[in-house]
Amino acid sequence: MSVIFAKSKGLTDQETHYCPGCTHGIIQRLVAEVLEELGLLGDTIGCAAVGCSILTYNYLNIDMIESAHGRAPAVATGAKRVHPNKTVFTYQGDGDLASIGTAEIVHVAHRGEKITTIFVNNAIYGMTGGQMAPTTLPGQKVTTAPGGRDVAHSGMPLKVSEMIAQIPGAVYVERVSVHNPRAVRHAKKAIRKGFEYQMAGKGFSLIEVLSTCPTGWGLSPVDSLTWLQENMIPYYPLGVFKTPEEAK
Amino acid sequence: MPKSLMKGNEALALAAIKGGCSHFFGYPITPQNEIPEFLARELPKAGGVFLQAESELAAINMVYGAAATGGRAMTSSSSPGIALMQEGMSSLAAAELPSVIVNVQRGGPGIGTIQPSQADYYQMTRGGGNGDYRILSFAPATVQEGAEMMMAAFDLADFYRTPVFIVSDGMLGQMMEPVEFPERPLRTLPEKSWAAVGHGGSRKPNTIKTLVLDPGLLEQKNLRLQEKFTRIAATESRFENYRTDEAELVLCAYGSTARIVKNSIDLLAEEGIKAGLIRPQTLWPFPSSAFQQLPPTCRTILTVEMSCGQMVDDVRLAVNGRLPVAFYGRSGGIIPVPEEIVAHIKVLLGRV
Amino acid sequence: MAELKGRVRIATNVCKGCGLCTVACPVDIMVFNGNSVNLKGYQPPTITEPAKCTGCGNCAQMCPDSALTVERFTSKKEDPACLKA
Amino acid sequence: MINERILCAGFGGQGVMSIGQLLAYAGMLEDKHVTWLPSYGPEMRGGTAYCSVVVSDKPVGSPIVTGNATCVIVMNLPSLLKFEASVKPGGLLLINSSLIDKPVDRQDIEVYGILANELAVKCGIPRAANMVMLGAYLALAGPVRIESIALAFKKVFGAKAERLLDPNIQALHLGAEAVTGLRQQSIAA
Repeated sequence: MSVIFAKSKGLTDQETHYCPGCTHGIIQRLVAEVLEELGLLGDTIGCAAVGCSILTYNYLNIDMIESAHGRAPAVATGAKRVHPNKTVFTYQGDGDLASIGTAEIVHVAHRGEKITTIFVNNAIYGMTGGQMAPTTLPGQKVTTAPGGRDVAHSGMPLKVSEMIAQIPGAVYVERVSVHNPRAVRHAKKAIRKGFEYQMAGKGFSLIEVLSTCPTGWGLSPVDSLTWLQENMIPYYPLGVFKTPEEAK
Repeated sequence: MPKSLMKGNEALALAAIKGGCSHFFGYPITPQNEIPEFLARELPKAGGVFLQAESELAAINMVYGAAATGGRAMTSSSSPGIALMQEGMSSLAAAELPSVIVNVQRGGPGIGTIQPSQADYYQMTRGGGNGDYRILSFAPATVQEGAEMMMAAFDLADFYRTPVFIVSDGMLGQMMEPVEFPERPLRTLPEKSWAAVGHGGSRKPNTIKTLVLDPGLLEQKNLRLQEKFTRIAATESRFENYRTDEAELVLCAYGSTARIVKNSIDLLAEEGIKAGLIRPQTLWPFPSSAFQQLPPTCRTILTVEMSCGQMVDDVRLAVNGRLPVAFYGRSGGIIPVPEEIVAHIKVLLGRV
Repeated sequence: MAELKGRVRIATNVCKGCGLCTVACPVDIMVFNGNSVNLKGYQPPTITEPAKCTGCGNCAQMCPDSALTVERFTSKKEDPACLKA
Repeated sequence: MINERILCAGFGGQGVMSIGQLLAYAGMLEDKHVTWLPSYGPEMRGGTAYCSVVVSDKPVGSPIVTGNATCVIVMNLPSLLKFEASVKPGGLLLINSSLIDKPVDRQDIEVYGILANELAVKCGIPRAANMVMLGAYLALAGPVRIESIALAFKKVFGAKAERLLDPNIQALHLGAEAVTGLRQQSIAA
């Protein structure tokens, strides 16, 4: 008999505050598993952002720093510059990273900071109650765009991976998803690569993970997975946007 | 070490290195640019790290990240840049992260001017950040005093686990004066066992955070912070008295303005008018005790600032109605000259 | 009794009843049957036909709350009685 | 008792900031209290630049010398127009007459015109007109010794500038001689 799946030692015993079916839980578990498997739990400094991701520090069994809204990449920069040999990452949602923190994420990539960013894109502001995010899809109904996102009024959704991949200091950018088991297994590989490239001193890595917000979307958890697959992936195609080889 | 002739900004930068600064993060703004320029050149030679941030927001949060992981980090900026950093100040104070922030004040509000000002007194003592917090604020009046305050700042920050302000202005920053750097006073500093540096598998994870959703717990935290602020207020407030014995008028001024006021007092003395000066060296804690020891001859108080009247509030609180408190100020980047203050004082005292 | 390939254990009180595991299961043995409610008031899934479990781990991959533990049997000697525990 | 309050003004590149720094540095070397304060801002490059220097036996209060100057040194016409009124009664106004031919109206101050550019050319470094003006000031007011300026020169301009020390000192002397002659004339008159 072999245990093929058990809870990671990278996770604490604290139950998450996430709504049922929110895939934040899956993504954080993947981070925990990767750090555990790489033997990095004791040498990692995580930077949590504002939004649903803020309480990450209660769930991951590592030292963590809470960051003001949008500033996790700056906080991580400070930490990495003090501890160049430690593993430093940010865990940010789309409101945090793609709206209030766009300058910070662009410039952490621009400087080629040797950190890893886990970018959770669920196309909405979850924690504050379902407002429009820069990543909200055209026509998607949210509390601050009750008629659906009007692109003539609010612009098209921001494609963060495509944008960051253009920046020379970014060495690895991939968009993954967690809408089915296969996608989850692949997402873990991508997250692992992001940390391995950091350990190898390559530069900045960003892994964008398409995620669900059943509560904000007004869908059941299971229907949310389908919605992600049918609506988000066509606009946010999965794949690798930058590799260290291309960055050279 | 022999004396050097240095700009106030450069002396602050060198003093930061001598005070044990390990990391500087900042964003260019006049009139403080000599600080980052000096540190970009000299801090790496001393084994430290200089990094230019993309904004003041990023700079203060880099300081936050570095301080959270045990670094001795600082930033410097000028008024509008400090305004942008206020979110970070509140976070630093809440997370109790030792750090040093220099404000070389310029005229405001808004973008204002690059000329000297003291209109950030509220910003430095009340803060633009949210919540109940206080930040130890040193206000040097000479290049030498700035260097000494800066050399002590990092240790004080570590000792109290708190951010520390150095409040300068465009005049002090740009002027050159002789300065010497004494040995840094020894202070036993606590271990940073709270820092997020990786738990190494040997302890529970450290978390640096400011979010406390439970009102009861947040109130407890606030009360604990207030206890610390009370302790700082009791031990760190500083002021200088200048010719206050037998003064019929006591002036109150800090920083650059205090230098000018001293000239005014000397000019008045030549005419037989006895005036003195209380010069706060810390803006928070405000040296209220200085106003408990006023000479019996004192009839009135005059606060002079390069602002439209900010510190005067604290002077009124300290005097608490026992004597009239008047105000004279210039703003917009105008530095008052000794003679105009003398003229104002004569009117005030009915000696025209 | 058929040879057991895998086994899933559910930490029922951790479960939030989201059901992501139910659609991940390739043999459709994880279902909500309305028979139980946990301490938090959520309805954890029930494994209807344990013998069909292949030990693939898909259900655990999709669980946001790490409530599932999955074992796979490589030998006939494992005691299927444990399943009831 | 010394309490010199000097204002040096000219256009950017004329070295008014430098002579102010030399003076302050030399004062420091002689254990005097000194301050140097530049004008700063958009006018720094190209336009009018000026600095205030105080050399005193007692601690310096205000470092700003925009009024009540014991001496104003002007290197170009806009500076004269701006700062002529800043000289206190009985004070000195030193004018670079190579570039300024406007007569000065004030009768309550001592005014000296110095052909600074021409004298600088004589030393082989045309850019040393500022040093000529400084030399003139030292001769008239003398808060610090020329030897102290020479020591300060290395500190202010660095080791690389040391080869320029001798001609610069020569410029100081030429400036000093120029005004010594003028002062004797004015006394004789």
